[in-house]
Amino acid sequence: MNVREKPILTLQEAVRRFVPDGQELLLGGFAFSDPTAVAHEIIRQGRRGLRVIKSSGGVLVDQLIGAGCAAQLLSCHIWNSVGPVPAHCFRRAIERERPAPIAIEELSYGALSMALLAGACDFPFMPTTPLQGTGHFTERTFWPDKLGVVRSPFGGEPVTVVSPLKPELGIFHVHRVDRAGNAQVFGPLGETRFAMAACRRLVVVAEELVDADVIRGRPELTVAPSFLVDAVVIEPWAAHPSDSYGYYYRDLAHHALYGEMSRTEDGFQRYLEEWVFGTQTHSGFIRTLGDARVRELMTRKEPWW
Amino acid sequence: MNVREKPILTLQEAVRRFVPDGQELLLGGFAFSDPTAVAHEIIRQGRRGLRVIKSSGGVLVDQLIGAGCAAQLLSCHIWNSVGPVPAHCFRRAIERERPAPIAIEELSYGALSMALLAGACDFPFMPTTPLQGTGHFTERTFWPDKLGVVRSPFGGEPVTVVSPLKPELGIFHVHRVDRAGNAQVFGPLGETRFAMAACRRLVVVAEELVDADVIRGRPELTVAPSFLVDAVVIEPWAAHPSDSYGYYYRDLAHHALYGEMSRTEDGFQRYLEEWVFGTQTHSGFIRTLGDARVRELMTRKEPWW
Amino acid sequence: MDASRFERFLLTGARCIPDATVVFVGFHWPMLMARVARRLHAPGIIVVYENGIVEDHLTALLPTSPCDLVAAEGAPMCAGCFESLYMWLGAGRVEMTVLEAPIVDRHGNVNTSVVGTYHRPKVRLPGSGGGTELASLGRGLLLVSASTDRRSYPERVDYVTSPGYLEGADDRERLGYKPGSGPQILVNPLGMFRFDGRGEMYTAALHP
Amino acid sequence: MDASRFERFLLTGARCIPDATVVFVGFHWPMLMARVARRLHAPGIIVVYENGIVEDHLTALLPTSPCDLVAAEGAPMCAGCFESLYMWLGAGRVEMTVLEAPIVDRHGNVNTSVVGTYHRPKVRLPGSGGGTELASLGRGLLLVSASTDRRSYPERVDYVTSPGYLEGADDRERLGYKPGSGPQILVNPLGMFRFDGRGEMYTAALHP
Repeated sequence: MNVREKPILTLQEAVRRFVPDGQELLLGGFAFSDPTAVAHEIIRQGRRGLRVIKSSGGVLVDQLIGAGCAAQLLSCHIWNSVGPVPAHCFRRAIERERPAPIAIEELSYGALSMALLAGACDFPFMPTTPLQGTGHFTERTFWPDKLGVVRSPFGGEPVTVVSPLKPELGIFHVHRVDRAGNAQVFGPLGETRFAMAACRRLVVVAEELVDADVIRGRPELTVAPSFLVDAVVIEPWAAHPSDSYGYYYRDLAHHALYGEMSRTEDGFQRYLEEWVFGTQTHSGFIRTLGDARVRELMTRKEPWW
Repeated sequence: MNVREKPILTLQEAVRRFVPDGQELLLGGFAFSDPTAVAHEIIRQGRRGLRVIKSSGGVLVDQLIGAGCAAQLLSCHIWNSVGPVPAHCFRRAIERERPAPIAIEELSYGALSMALLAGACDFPFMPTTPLQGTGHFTERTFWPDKLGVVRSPFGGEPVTVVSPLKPELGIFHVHRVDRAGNAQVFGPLGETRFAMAACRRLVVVAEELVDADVIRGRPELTVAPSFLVDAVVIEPWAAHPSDSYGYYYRDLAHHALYGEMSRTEDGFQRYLEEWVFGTQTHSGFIRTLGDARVRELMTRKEPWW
Repeated sequence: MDASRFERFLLTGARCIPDATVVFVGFHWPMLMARVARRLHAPGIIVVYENGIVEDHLTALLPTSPCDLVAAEGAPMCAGCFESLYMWLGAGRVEMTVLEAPIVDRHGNVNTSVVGTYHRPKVRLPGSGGGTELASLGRGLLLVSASTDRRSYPERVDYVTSPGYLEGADDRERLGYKPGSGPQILVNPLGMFRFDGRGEMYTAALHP
Repeated sequence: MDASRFERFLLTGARCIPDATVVFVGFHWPMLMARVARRLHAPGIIVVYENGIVEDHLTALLPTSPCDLVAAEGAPMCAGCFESLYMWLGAGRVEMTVLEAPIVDRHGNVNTSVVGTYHRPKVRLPGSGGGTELASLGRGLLLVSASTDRRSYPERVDYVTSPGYLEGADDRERLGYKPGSGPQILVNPLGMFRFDGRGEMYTAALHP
């Protein structure tokens, strides 16, 4: 096999090389496969001024905001994934500018997805949900051209179209990858396929590194071919506490714990000390979580593919 | 499990019920998974005036034209898949109106695919390949509104857009299906996913009927969920002589045989007598092909999934 | 709220879902209602979620949200949002849509974004997710709210996250929303509400 | 044509494909050239086909066309045409594009549709397939023709299937074709041809 191998980096190296202060950064996942380990490492390295794009923000974006890493956020939903618990840091930032103000731009999930699809294809726009009359259509913060309206040459009602979105960098959690960078995901995909293709540079954070022949055995599962991928990180449990289909379940208790601790700024700082700074690395985080809990969360007790 | 079961029809019943004279009909496949058995049954039942849509026409469309079943054709490519051999019936119909004239409308493969995607999503149009300056942009036969040009509200060059295409009926070859109609395909997909979703009614012709649990074991392979499917036909080798990924190879010798016989109108009639009318059913066709040849063409000697 | 009133709310919502329909359900109570419906009178419903999951049977566990992937276990299809939001919901393949409406005005406009002004709100809420698509594209739209608080039913929402009839029934067609979309019913713990020809909500039935 | 001239044609085309590039190849000679390139000097090329196959190694059998699925055996990815034509080719992820040009005019416009008038042609050819996309969207476009027949090189093609510089180099940009697209080189059994600033073909090198 003659394929070009990709650099396999540690999470620390990947963040150091690819995520300088001020970086525009799309984080993959849609309340599952959220690459939370990446957010933790960004927080550990003290990045500032990031321009974050995330379809469903969840705990990951809440932590980046609470830790003061993000200056700007494009998203369609920010909440603790588990039920009625809010994303407290997000709320504090928007309602009280604590710890710092953050600029926010919003689209619906459909429109954000179509913006990424337009970006992936280099289309000048994509048709999307009508959206006129909604707040996302009216309110424009740092992306004034996000939405527009055209007349169809074929007649009919006005057509709302969304601008292409081509993030400067994407970091995505995937299930497995080979040394060439061919990345595979099981289960539902949300916007994953075209969001990956929309990013100008792409880093994948995989649960496991597998032989090329394993990838070739299920070629339908490949969501990014090697030639879209710039670097690979192998980091098991990188999506915890969100779920990783076929690998581990959503950690409801940890979502609740985080929801409770992040209720206050002090509590959030304690969470960071205990779970982010104190753990030093993601494997440290997983050790802190504990073997017993890890075993409980595993979807299957041994790999099955 | 409480799912609504779909009618499982023989190929004869499916053609009788779903394909009356004059039917608009998209046939799936893209020079692989071409549902040739369906074309043969349409020819046996003597349908006339069909309005055929097929991305890559191949032997299947050539036979429908030669047998006088098709009045109209929307396509992007019509040729014998194997190398430089033309689609003789297609050429005779266009060049000399033999056995009958046929109205043809063309798009590029990208534009036809985007028309189907627009149809699948009920979008008023989709951006596509620029196309201005090409013959497909200029020549319009029965779909005058197929292509148009809009200005983007975000500036830049003119944008070519294609109309939505929502075929009245689609018949697709798939690999396996359960009783609810969930249909799965292995390997490359071409435009399959959104072409299936674009069709107002949908019949799938599967290599095999499998238990629902088999489908559930690989949910990423499902190309049409049960609620898009109106009827199911189980017909092994339905895509012969095109290939069926993981099931059987392209039959190069049969393509060559057909190419040679269809060179003349008489030869084409002999092909029909021998391989279509004479075989009576698709299992008759496969018997005529012979066990030895069938075994040669099988990708694997026994099922592996 | 007393338990029996809440139960009545859940049950009324669930009963609006006929058996053997394709239902698109959003986060929170809609998911629970679909599950209740499946257990009671509608075992044959097919539930689709915005992430691309097709759920056609009772999953072993109750998912905490559409992206809690216990919802995907035993799914006959796992696709993506392009399929779910546009090919199934937008193209009318989904027969019924259920969306939570924690703050909703008389035209059925739902706010899950901000209370107060946009850039310095009194309360910041999660935002749209796919809710905008459910309300914009979904056929047979059922809104559900567990609230009986007056503040949950303002005259006009501060931010339209998921559009109802906007400022009146004509607005939707004029702005490109498809016929058959738009809220049909609101269910809350007090009763059931429908929308008149001008797109204004009226009381259709009160719980006893 | 003598065998050595044909071989020179194949080899010249193959040598235009540098190692370790992502190449989109069309039907017929382009496929064979990519295979020759892979065997000779470019084992690390990644070949993508319009149906969504990514081919990164020498397949056991020579596929007779991009849709002969022996091309998919051992593929690291099997996707669809939306990925291949738009996300990879259209978005410039593909570094080189190789298309057969059996009839091509001085502006690099390729005809694979009709000779004569459209509705009653003298010769009907297969039509576009994805060829229009390769010529419209592909970066680093190499055209190849095995023909040395004068009729294969008309002043102006009867039908533009796969656009070159249309009626002159400015036409592409004006009509929305992207910078970097458009034919760069034509290889035939006589030699190699390039395009000047007006989009007209000139002889760059003749085979000895």
